[in-house]
Amino acid sequence: MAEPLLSASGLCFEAGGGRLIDGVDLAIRPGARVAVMGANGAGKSLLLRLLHGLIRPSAGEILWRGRPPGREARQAQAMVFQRPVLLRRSVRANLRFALAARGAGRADRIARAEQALVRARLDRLAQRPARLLSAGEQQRLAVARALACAPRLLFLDEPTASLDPASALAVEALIRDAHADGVAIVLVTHDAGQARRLGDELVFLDAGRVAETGALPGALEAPRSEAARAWVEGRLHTGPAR
Amino acid sequence: MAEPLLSASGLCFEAGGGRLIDGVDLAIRPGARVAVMGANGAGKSLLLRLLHGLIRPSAGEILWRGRPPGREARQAQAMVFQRPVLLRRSVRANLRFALAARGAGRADRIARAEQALVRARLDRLAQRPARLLSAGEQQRLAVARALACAPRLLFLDEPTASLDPASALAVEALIRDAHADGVAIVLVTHDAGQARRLGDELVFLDAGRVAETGALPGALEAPRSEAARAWVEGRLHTGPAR
Amino acid sequence: MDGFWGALARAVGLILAWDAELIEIIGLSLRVTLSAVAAACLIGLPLGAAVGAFRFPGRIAATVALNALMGLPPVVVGLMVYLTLSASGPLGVLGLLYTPAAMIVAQTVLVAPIVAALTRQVVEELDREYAEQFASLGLGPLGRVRALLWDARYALLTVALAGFGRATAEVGAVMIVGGNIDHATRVMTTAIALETSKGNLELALALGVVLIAIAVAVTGTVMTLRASAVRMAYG
Amino acid sequence: MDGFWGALARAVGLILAWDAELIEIIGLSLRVTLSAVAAACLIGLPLGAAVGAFRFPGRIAATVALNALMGLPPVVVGLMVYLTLSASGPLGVLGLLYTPAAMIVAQTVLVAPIVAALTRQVVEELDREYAEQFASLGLGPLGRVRALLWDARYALLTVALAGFGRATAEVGAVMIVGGNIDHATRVMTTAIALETSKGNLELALALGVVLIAIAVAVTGTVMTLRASAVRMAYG
Amino acid sequence: LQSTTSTRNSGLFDLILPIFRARTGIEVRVVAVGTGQAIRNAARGDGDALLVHDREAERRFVAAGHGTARHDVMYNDFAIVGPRADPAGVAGMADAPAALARIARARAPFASRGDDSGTHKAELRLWRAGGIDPAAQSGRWYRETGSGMGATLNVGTGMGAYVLTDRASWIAFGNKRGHRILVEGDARLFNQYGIVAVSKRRHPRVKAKLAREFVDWMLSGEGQAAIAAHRIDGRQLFFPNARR
Ligand SMILES: Nc1ncnc2c1ncn2[C@@H]1O[C@H](COP(=O)(O)OP(=O)(O)OP(=O)(O)O)[C@@H](O)[C@H]1O
Ligand SMILES: Nc1ncnc2c1ncn2[C@@H]1O[C@H](COP(=O)(O)OP(=O)(O)OP(=O)(O)O)[C@@H](O)[C@H]1O
Ligand SMILES: [Mg+2]
Ligand SMILES: [Mg+2]
Repeated sequence: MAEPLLSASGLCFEAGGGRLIDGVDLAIRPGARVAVMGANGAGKSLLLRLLHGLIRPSAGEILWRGRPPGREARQAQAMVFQRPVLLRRSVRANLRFALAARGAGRADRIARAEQALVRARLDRLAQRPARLLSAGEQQRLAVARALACAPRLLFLDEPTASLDPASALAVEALIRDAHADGVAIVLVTHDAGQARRLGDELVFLDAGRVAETGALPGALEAPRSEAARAWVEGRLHTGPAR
Repeated sequence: MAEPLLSASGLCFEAGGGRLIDGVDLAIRPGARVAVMGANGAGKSLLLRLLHGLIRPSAGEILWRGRPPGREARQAQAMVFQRPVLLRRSVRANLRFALAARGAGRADRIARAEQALVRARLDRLAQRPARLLSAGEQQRLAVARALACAPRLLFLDEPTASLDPASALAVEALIRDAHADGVAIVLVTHDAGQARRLGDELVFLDAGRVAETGALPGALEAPRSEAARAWVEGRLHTGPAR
Repeated sequence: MDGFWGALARAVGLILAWDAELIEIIGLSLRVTLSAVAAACLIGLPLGAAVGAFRFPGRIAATVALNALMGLPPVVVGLMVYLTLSASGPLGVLGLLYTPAAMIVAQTVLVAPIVAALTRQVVEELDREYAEQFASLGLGPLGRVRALLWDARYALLTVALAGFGRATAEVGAVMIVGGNIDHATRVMTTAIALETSKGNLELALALGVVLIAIAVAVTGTVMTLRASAVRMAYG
Repeated sequence: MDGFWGALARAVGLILAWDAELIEIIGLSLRVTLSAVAAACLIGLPLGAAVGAFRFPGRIAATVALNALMGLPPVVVGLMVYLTLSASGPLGVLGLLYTPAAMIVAQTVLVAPIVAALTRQVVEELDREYAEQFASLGLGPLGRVRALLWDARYALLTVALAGFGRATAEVGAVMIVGGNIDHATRVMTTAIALETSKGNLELALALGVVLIAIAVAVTGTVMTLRASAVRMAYG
Repeated sequence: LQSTTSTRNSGLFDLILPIFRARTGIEVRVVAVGTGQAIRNAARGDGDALLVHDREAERRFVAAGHGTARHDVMYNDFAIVGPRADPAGVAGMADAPAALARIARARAPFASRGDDSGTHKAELRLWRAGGIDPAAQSGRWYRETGSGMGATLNVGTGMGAYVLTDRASWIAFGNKRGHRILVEGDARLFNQYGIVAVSKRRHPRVKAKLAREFVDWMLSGEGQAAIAAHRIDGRQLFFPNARR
């Protein structure tokens, strides 16, 4: 097995007097497709932000290719947030801005932005102020922006939550294309079907702990943990006391 | 048939040089359950904001019980936004604030807020700053807030988009309870299953126009318009030129 | 600049020795300034919030007026208040001229537009986010202003501190309406102006440093309280 | 107040008749003030943005310092610049004292902290929203400051106008370093102070009204440009 | 009491007012502004007494009914101060107009109050006596500062300019740098101060009785002695000359 791109051990995060992420161990190999699932408030978004280096763990360690992550790790990753954060500029300017941040040259920037616009079917909206887009359009723009950065590891936090079926399928196709190009994917989703379609491995979180791991789709068919079983069956699961 | 609660005729909305809502006619009877569907950017959220009186139509008319909507109409409606807007206060304070805005007395306010917390399973989070909640928790809070206002007409803009399956079912149950109490529901959703479960009538939007109406679930089974058919089949539909 | 350090040492020595005169001046400065800032906030916060949150005809004109009035010249304000409070002015009977009350009035007039204009900006920005939610809840105008002011409270602290800065630093208006009368209306800034005109530049600078130190102390206290409050609110 | 209307009519008459002396004074006022505000923005915008956006040790102290320096007394700033530029001061060889350049320097010192402190507040608020996205993109410090300043540009206009207000209204510092020398360094505020000390209160007030009118004109122009720009950006 | 900055800055009031207070129990509050402003303020009733140095304006003030009567109370004299290098070479001259003329010829910088104050008017009289119209040179070597005595002295010492100042202000002034008195002793450099109690008939809110008492005391032997006793570095600043 290849050396992991990103590995986390004993990851904890505390805030507001609670331990919100509690001893998570994880390894993401190059080209992996990890589906992170769990109930609302389980800590999925926090985990992604920890792995991506946006917040500092209160305990535990994260390694990028075996070493503490530095500038190179940052440039090799991209993330689509659950709530897209768009600059107060046009759709096109948002894409160009991201590419400029990644150090793309001027001509390159312009070309890649146009390409991303077309691939995400946003070309008709290129001149619109990004913040006036509909929720689904914003989400598509956020995905397009992350993909345009050509990362080696891509974090996706419910990237199709407010997309219509056709757009959701289109975004799934974009993700699959990226994976075919060798990009490792970490995907948070509440959609079991999507997890099966896009994921190879499952990481199921419950109240900040990893309750279940395994290969997909098997792991979702016959969960061993009570938390994951309840999730699959759409039952309420009160989980361990926090 | 009962006199409509809310009716719209010839509704248009223009912005950024385009006609984003284009001649929509609509009547919402007391106790109706209308599912508004359509592709991303079709104008669903704009239509809800128009009907709820948050933005002014560029043409057309909206009537509340046959008359121009006034203060009484406002107090009888509530809306869950696609992106919840929460005040920079605790979860509990957000609920109490909404009830105070509706003119509830102090004691009443406190009691109803606690009740809403329990019903939305947010009681454990009551003290947390609302803006630190996870996306799903925020959405649940927004639903709880709207329901706590005891409206006669409730607008819901994708209220379960980022909820886990159990929470989504719980919210659907809350919506059904409200309907059982006589509340009229206007629901935007991208989930055909949810539209069938919660809706009686379909309004399908395409590029700002009503492309299809009909009784549910039939209307989604055999759509007459190309736009709705493409949607159901998860195909891209480029729609009429805008 | 040797003389400056000597003067500063003397000024600090006076404070440490709790010199009655200097303490009196500092006390009056704080009293006048803080009262004026409080009054200006009482006027400026709701006014700015109203202009920021409500759409009404003449709103742009009101915004321009508030922004322009940030540049009210102190001497002009001083003159206006003087003419109003002077024995032959409309409010002469109150006998407020050359009292701290007159100085508070003048500084309030000066600072209120600053607080209002900056509040307008802050509230307008916040209202862009909240407006539809508030409208949906059917919140009345009063409730809206109150909620916006409360939710913007940390940003508004900086606004209040800007007003405080203007008031502490101000000399032109208090000089005219207060008269810089020893033991009655002499504050730090008028004392500094006096020493400057006497040519005692080092002493003037030393007093200035003391004044800045006071401003730092007040600001530091406020910001520390704010920081702990923010920590509580944002977890 | 009959005298006031007469004086105002005379002042307006002088402007309409393009009276050389008044025009010269107004021109110098605008030149000094606008240069100082421009310089203060050049310093204060990036400085405030840096303090607002970066986490570094001593950040709270820097914030307190900026907020407190909003209360820099003009007379003190005037004295400091005076002592620096005076013939026996460190920069005396430049011969800048009692020139408009000295006045610009003094006002810049006065206004830069105001711009910086208010910018810090605005940028910090915006950064709360953008920080993680920027970090995710791997944006460098310079890029962050630039993007934050650009996206906050409408709010920062109000900040610049606050600085402009302070500068137009200011008299203490320009009086000391400029000397209010007729035909050389006399600006509106020092002219008003002069007429006041001559006892020509009506004329002083009339000049004050002219000054305010200028501030309204500048602010109105800026806000109108802003309004049309906002309309374009927000659709 | 509405008075001038030069009187206040010289420290006179710090010496004499405590004596007056000890005697009568009356606390005098001094508002020190330009002579013109002081007279205007008093004419609006915002003062009970007036102590300034512009005889003409004081007379007009009384004639208009604002004051009861004007009394000479003390005098000092003006002097021309200048940089030690003395580029115009006026040091030691006793003829003030001639000295000014020499300064004008040398185009040496001269800082004028330019504020219509008593001192400024005296200066203009001296220029006229020297046959020079400095206003034509305003902005070049002739610098009108349009501010008080102290500020003008700061400007003068700051740019190495000559200044006409009253002796009391100069002696009490703390920022002399290289400047010193170069021209003094000309009879035309005489500087008379007058005192006026504001009329109660015209301004009913005036504390006329207290004002009367203060004016009387200033003109009394004790007041005059107190004025004479005010010295800085052993030099007397004001010379009492009340006529009773
Ligand atoms: N800074 C914070 N302080 C206190 N609590 C926090 C903080 N950040 C997150 N939380 C809490 O941590 C929990 C996990 O949050 P997170 O956003 O990771 O959930 P999630 O699994 O992504 O849920 P969702 O499916 O709703 O997006 C939530 O209960 C949230 O309220
Ligand atoms: N103020 C505006 N100016 C210009 N365009 C706007 C404005 N508001 C909305 N739009 C555009 O109008 C269209 C409809 O927006 P709306 O938010 O109603 O879509 P929606 O049907 O709710 O989509 P989604 O499923 O993504 O939420 C979008 O293309 C959006 O970009
Ligand atoms: Mg999440
Ligand atoms: Mg929408």
